[in-house]
Amino acid sequence: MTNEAFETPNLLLALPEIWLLAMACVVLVVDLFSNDRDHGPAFWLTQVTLLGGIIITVSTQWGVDATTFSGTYVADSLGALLKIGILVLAFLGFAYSRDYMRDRGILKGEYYMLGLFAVLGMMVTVSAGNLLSLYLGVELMSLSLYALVAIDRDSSRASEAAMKYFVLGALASGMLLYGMSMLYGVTGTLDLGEITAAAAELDDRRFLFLFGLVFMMVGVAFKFGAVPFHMWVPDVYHGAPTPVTLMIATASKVAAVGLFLRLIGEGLLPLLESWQHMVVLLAVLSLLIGNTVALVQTNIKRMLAYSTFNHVGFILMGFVAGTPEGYAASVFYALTYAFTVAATFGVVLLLARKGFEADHITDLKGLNDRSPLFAFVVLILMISLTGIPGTVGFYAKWMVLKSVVEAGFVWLAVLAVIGAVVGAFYYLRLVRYCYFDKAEGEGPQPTGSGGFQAVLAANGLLVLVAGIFPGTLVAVCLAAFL
Amino acid sequence: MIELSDYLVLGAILFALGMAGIFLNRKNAIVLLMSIELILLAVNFNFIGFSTFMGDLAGQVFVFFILTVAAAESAIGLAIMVTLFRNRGTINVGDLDSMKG
Amino acid sequence: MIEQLIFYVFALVLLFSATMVITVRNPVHAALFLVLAFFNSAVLWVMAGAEFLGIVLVLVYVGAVMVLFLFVVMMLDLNLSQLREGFMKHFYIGVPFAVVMAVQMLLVVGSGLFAPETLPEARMPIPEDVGNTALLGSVLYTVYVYPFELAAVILLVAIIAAIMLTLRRREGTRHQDPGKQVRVRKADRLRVVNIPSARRQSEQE
Amino acid sequence: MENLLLIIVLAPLAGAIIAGFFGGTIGRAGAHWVTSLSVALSCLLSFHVLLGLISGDRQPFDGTVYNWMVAGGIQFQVGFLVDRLTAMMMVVVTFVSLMVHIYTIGYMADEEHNWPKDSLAGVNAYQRFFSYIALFTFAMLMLVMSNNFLQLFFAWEAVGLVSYLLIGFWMNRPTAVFANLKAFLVNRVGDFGFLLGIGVVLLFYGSLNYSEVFATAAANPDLTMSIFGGAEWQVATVAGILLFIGAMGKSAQVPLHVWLPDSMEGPTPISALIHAATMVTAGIFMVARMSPIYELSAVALSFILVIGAITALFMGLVGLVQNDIKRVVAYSTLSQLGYMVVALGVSAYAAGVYHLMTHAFFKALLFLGAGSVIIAMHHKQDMREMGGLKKYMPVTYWTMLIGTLALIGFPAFSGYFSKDGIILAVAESQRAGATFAYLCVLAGVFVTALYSFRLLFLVFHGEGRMDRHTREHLHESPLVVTIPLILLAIPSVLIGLVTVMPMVLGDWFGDAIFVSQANDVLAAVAAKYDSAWGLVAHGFVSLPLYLAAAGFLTAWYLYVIRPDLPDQLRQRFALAYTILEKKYWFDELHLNVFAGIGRALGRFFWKVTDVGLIDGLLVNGTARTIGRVAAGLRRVQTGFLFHYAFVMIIGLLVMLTWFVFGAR
Repeated sequence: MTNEAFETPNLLLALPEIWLLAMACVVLVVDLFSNDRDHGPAFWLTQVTLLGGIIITVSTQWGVDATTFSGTYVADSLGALLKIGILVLAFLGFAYSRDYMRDRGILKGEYYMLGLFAVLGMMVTVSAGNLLSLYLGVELMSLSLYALVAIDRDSSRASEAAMKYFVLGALASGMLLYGMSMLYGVTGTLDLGEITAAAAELDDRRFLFLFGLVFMMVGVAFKFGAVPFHMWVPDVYHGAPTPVTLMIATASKVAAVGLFLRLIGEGLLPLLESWQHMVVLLAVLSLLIGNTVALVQTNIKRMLAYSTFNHVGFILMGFVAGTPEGYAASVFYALTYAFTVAATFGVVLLLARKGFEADHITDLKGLNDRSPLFAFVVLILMISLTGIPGTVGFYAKWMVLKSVVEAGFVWLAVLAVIGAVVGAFYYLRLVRYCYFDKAEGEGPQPTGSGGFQAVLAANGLLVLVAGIFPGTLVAVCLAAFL
Repeated sequence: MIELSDYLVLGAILFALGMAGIFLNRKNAIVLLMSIELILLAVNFNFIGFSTFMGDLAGQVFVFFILTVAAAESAIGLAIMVTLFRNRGTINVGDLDSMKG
Repeated sequence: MIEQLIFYVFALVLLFSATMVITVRNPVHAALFLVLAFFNSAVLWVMAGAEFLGIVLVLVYVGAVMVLFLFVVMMLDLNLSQLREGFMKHFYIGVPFAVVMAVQMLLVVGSGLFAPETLPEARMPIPEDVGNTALLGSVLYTVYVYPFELAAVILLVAIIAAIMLTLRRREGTRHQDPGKQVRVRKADRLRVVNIPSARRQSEQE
Repeated sequence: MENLLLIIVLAPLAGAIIAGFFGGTIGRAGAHWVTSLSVALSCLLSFHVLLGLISGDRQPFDGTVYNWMVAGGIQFQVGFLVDRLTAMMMVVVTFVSLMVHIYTIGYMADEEHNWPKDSLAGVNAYQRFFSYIALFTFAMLMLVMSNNFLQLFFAWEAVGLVSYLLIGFWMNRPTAVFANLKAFLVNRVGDFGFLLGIGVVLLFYGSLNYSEVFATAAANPDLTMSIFGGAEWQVATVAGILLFIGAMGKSAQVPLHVWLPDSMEGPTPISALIHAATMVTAGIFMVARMSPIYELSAVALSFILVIGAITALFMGLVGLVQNDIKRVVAYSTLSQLGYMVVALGVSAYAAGVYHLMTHAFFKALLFLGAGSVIIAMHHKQDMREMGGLKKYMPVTYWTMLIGTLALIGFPAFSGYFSKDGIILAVAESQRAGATFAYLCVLAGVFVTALYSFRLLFLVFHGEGRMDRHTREHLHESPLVVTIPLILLAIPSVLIGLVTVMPMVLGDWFGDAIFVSQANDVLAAVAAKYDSAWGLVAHGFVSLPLYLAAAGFLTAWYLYVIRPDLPDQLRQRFALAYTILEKKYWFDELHLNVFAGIGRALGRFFWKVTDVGLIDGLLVNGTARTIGRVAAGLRRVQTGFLFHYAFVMIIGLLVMLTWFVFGAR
């Protein structure tokens, strides 16, 4: 038999995932038996679960470097960092979305369960030590997200978006799987650690490996939304309910970083020169397409979708160097970007009310007259996304550019900077609407509970603080790779 | 004697057919789901081929999980299609263009 | 030799039915061709020594998933006449790409680089004396217990998602609630009323 | 120590944030309480730190509080350097700021009348004002407490920013907006030099940390750099002059002084806080702090000396012909800043900084006194419409008299010690330009006395020239205004007597200020006097006192005995009067020559390069091209699922062809 060398897994190492799964089931049962029309118990339990998950992750996985479940699960600092990011972003997403979902009659217990399962999938992805757990994590995340996009089942747009997302996503995971099968054929193993070792000794079968790599790269690029595997992004952002868009735009990007790092960045690091140029190609296309098409968008969600490509380009650029510094820059970029975008969607959710989505860029007109605080938050977010010096966005861009220049791709850095300048136009346009235009009709009206507003304001101001004190987070990101 | 490349060639052709099914089909969303099943089947052939010729069990395990996920995927895909049909009265892929640009 | 012949026959039928899946006009026919494709695949897998997976493909795929497909196709009440028009118009643009794709893939996988002697050594060797099902079972609950649990979660998600998306409680429909039926008390349903009897009236008369 | 310092710095910031963002919620009283208390806390702790340093209980602190980033091996940090020099500045800044906070409560009491009825900007202007001054206190503290150039620069700019905000506080007045713009532009010129200076320091000394830079500079005194076609320049000279150009902008030295008088468009408390007591002294402080660099370069010091001397005398002369009460005080400030710069130029840093301190007290006093008069006059500022106010506002009169006596250097008043210290030091100096500077500062004493008493006589003595309505409403200002006056009057009189010996003639500053043996003029002065009273006694037999007395008598004769005489003089000496009236045409020089050339160049570039090339071809062309490309790319997003899948598959094909078959 093949299980002679089987070791009983150390469950404690996988405690964050176990906790999340157990609590997701608790939410499932509690919600079934609760009569609360607002699904209050599910909401609070979910938030407790996420906060608890953060605590557990920090205490059990930061600074650890171990595997369990026969190597299918890896507990290390990188995974812990990304997991904390994912949990925090999910927390923000749920905190912002309650009023929105209630107003549209789609506040269901399933929203919380599927959200938790999506988070679980992301966590599994970022701490996978085996192609199998990696694939299952990605699928768990994707399937939950497909369903979440369609959660507003009476909306024709949402179901159209879900259909597109589903078909293209399934196509992408098919390609990912095909690549994985080639990798299995070339190396003879599913374990990522053994693949790394085997990849260093490839000779004439390198060609086969490259073949599989292209397919895997497509699958990974799809999850990022990198051009030309990006076509789903605008429609899904646009069609999905805004809280779901928030989750796709933030937490799933962080998970995609984890997917790339586990599968390619670390798993196939010995073959850096083989995949380096693929990443460069994706980054260049993303920078070009994202910045240009974002200029002509009038829907905030679509605009953010196109501008995402620009940021994805930056995140990919950090991978190009293949150095710990470059990876740390990408992780830093992804985390801070996701945090900033979460707050941006939060503002859209704040202004949305029954029968009004607040997702047109002119809906922000005159925000400063109605709520100087949130106008200021928008200002912070936009200048950070633009990357004006002194903001966290600038710092993230700077770290990435530094790593790219050190890797010898100066032209790429120049292109990225030009792209960032173009980006200033569409981001600062929102600021202009907030501050210098008068409201049309009723104008923007911040609605939402005190807790929501407080969390959103804190999120916005934390972006500002992170720009002033980036040192700690940078140190943490670097520590995850050293 | 059956070669490994027989399985791989079979897988490659199935994969290409599946892809062609996705972008050639402009009318019927259900066929899209079937094309996805074909793509997954192709991958399964690869894994089984490698597994057999290497004498390694891991490939078969992977296939087992792909089958599981594919079943779950079909369930969700069909559910999404049902909501789409209820909202629009059609599953014509060519009509899905309310969002563009 | 016989083995090879069987392989090619089933492979050819498989490819034919796969082609039909994406080209036939009627989705019911497409689904049935897919079933045929799965049957052929199952045979090929069994030939390759993956008996358990072959059986599962037939039981789970043909038995459950394809039935689900057919069920949905029937339920949605599609207008067949519209479904295929315009297919040929795009055919000539799309097909070359599909062919180039297939050729490139074939160039690689058929290149002979996957010769048996270049294959890596097995890390989880398949012993000769143990049945395929027992073998898979023994690793699923040990080495691959974590993916196994994840697969369970994925199925749970599929259940939740499918129910959430399709279950509708229409207003005004009548249905039984067994809980209420069981909890019911005599007092809820039965009221003893004292009605003056008719006989006494007649006696008075 | 570190936490203590953080509290000192952050308390005003917290106050500013609360008053600024939540001004509408906490109301006017909330805003002034929170900011005043936060500054009071800073002030108390600053005193605590200073006393600790004096008594020796505390050691000077030099350390990094936060590592902001590391770029190319250079550390960008937030850190504090607190020695006696810094502690003194902290006390001055927080104390004057506190006085101004209290005073502002009275001065801005009816602030809403200064705004048009429906003006949005007028909403919560009161709270905004308090937020600004607390923010200013924060920035100024960061500036003086910095231990590195980067933080210095950021604080320098922050101080400038708040100053612009405050000068343009009444943004509905065109003059305020213009003054605001002017201050901004002139300071940009200075800041450009300052930034270049920091660049030179970083390039040649390889660090931004003060102590490291000073150590490197001291180890390589003869380091040179080549600029302009190979001429070798001493690095200390280049860095010193460039940094000083920054100081010229902030501390308003000729020819970058033009913004300061115009900044009087801002509310009076701000004139007192920023444009008299603290912000303009940033340049002086900076030079003193950089003494280890300046000591290496006689050329840079001579440059400083000459600039200071010119400012000291000629700006005082302009003060003689001003009629706006605040402008007189403003020109007086310019002149006094000139004195401080002269002191720096002869290596008498201690004397310069000491004058900075005493000046902060009595000039704040004079400004607040002027403000008090302005309140009484219903915001009229022309001295020709005043007169005889003495009997209506005794407290203001007496406190302003004290301030004036301190300003002209009446023996035993604080100004006497500081100004006399400077004059004595200049007399001792052998530096190139010292003789010229000596003549300038001596003449300056006469001029100072003349314009100071002119102000006093015109405003408080003689006939009242105001209209009836104003006269009927004349009264002493409320307590919140007069108490700061009194509190400021006390140090104006006493502080010199108490502190002159250790601070100017002793070695009070210790390592904070470095003076090389050969340049130590203050030591030479100290050798002659052994006590403060000795200095006072000397005052009665030396020239400055008699020059001041002459100034006083001239003012008395011209404005009290023969009030008709000034007009006759004006006609007799029309040319001189016009020169002064026009302020040596500096404004016109800037406006027509520099700005003119700039504008002409600008117009040229605008017309030819900008409109033609950049706008037409590049910007508009690019914008048009990008717009077209975007529209085209947008069309690719057809909304059709099969197109999306098709794009993905083409992407896959391209990558396969390129990377797999291309690599083969």
